[in-house]
Amino acid sequence: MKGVIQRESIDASKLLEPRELNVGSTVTFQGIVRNTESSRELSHLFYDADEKLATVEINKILEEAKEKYGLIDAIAIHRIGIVKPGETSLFVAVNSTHRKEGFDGCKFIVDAIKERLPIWKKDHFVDGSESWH
Amino acid sequence: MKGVIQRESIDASKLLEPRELNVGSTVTFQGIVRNTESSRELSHLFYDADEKLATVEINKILEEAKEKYGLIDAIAIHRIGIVKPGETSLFVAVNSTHRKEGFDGCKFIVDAIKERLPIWKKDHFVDGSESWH
Amino acid sequence: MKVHIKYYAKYAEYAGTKKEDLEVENMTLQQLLAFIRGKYPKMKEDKTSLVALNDRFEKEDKTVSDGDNISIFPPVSGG
Amino acid sequence: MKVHIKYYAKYAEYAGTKKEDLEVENMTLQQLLAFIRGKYPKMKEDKTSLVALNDRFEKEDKTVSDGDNISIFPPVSGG
Repeated sequence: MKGVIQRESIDASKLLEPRELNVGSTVTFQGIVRNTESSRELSHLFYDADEKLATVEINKILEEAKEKYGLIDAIAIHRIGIVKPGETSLFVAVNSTHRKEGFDGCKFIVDAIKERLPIWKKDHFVDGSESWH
Repeated sequence: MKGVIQRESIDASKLLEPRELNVGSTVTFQGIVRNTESSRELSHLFYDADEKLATVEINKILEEAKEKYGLIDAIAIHRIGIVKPGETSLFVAVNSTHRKEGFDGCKFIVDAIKERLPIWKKDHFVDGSESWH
Repeated sequence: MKVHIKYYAKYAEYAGTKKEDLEVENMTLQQLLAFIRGKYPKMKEDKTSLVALNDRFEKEDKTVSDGDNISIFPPVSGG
Repeated sequence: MKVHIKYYAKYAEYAGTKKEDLEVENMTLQQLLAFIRGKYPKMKEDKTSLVALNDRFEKEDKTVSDGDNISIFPPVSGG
């Protein structure tokens, strides 16, 4: 189990291996910055966070998910700072024996991260304007 | 949209890029061969298939999912022949605007593949015995 | 008339061959399937078997024609 | 007594600073939050604000002590 808050870009391809031999299902989610928000062209997002609290909370969420769905393993990484359109801001991967708990567990983690992590998003538009979510 | 039946191993890391700039969610599923089946140690699986029909059907499933969930794009790859424990036998990736349709669409595709694709699985155990599913 | 039959997965083992030609009367896919399941009774361990005509799944009331390619499948188990 | 306040995201803009020290009476987290939301009324555009005490989320009836580090957050919007 590993929950990380980081500034560096996320390389999803590096995060899938290695895995235990009892794993039958890997479900991943990537949240990606789109190039528009409310029909306006986005330059980038800026994520502010309380890094210490967010790190504690993201790991708490993973533990809850593992317990609730009987997962074998789970990773969650949330970027902070500047993230550009096309880049992954949130990556979650869940290893389980069967697929049902994989899908349910992955969804639970993503929903909980969006509800509970002390992270805030600011839109920076191409026209120079900006606004907090 | 691309549905493929192939003998070669699946490199999931190569399949996530590139993506359109309106994609906000990528959900992936990997079905992986476990090292045991019914508590017996597995040497490998053998997948037999009607390749022509399976290729038609897997692409039909992707089209149905795209239509039903409004997906931006989807890929599904099913291996046939010999697949060893730890290897991915099925890979599905779904790009969508939002995560809800991503999770639902990915699950739909995996379920439909398991229900409808003319592919059959034979367990080969370490003790030399074998049995069809 | 003659039809070309292909067997897949465990059905190839039950039939002892991956393909064979059968001489049959005018009949539907359903009747042909019943005939084959009678010929290889181990196939009856499956409640139903799947049948494709010339590389397409067709309705089982479709009649077969001379030279047709017919595939007989167990219930699927991929993924 | 003196407490150290940190503001995050848009609240840092509303307060015009990322941190400040406040002289306060004996009070609960809830009372402190109400005081701060009164000081920077734009925070009231959010129905609630989040508060952490010494890097932990705590019940709002907890009383603050001299030298405490307190963080004030808008509702979260990550992912």
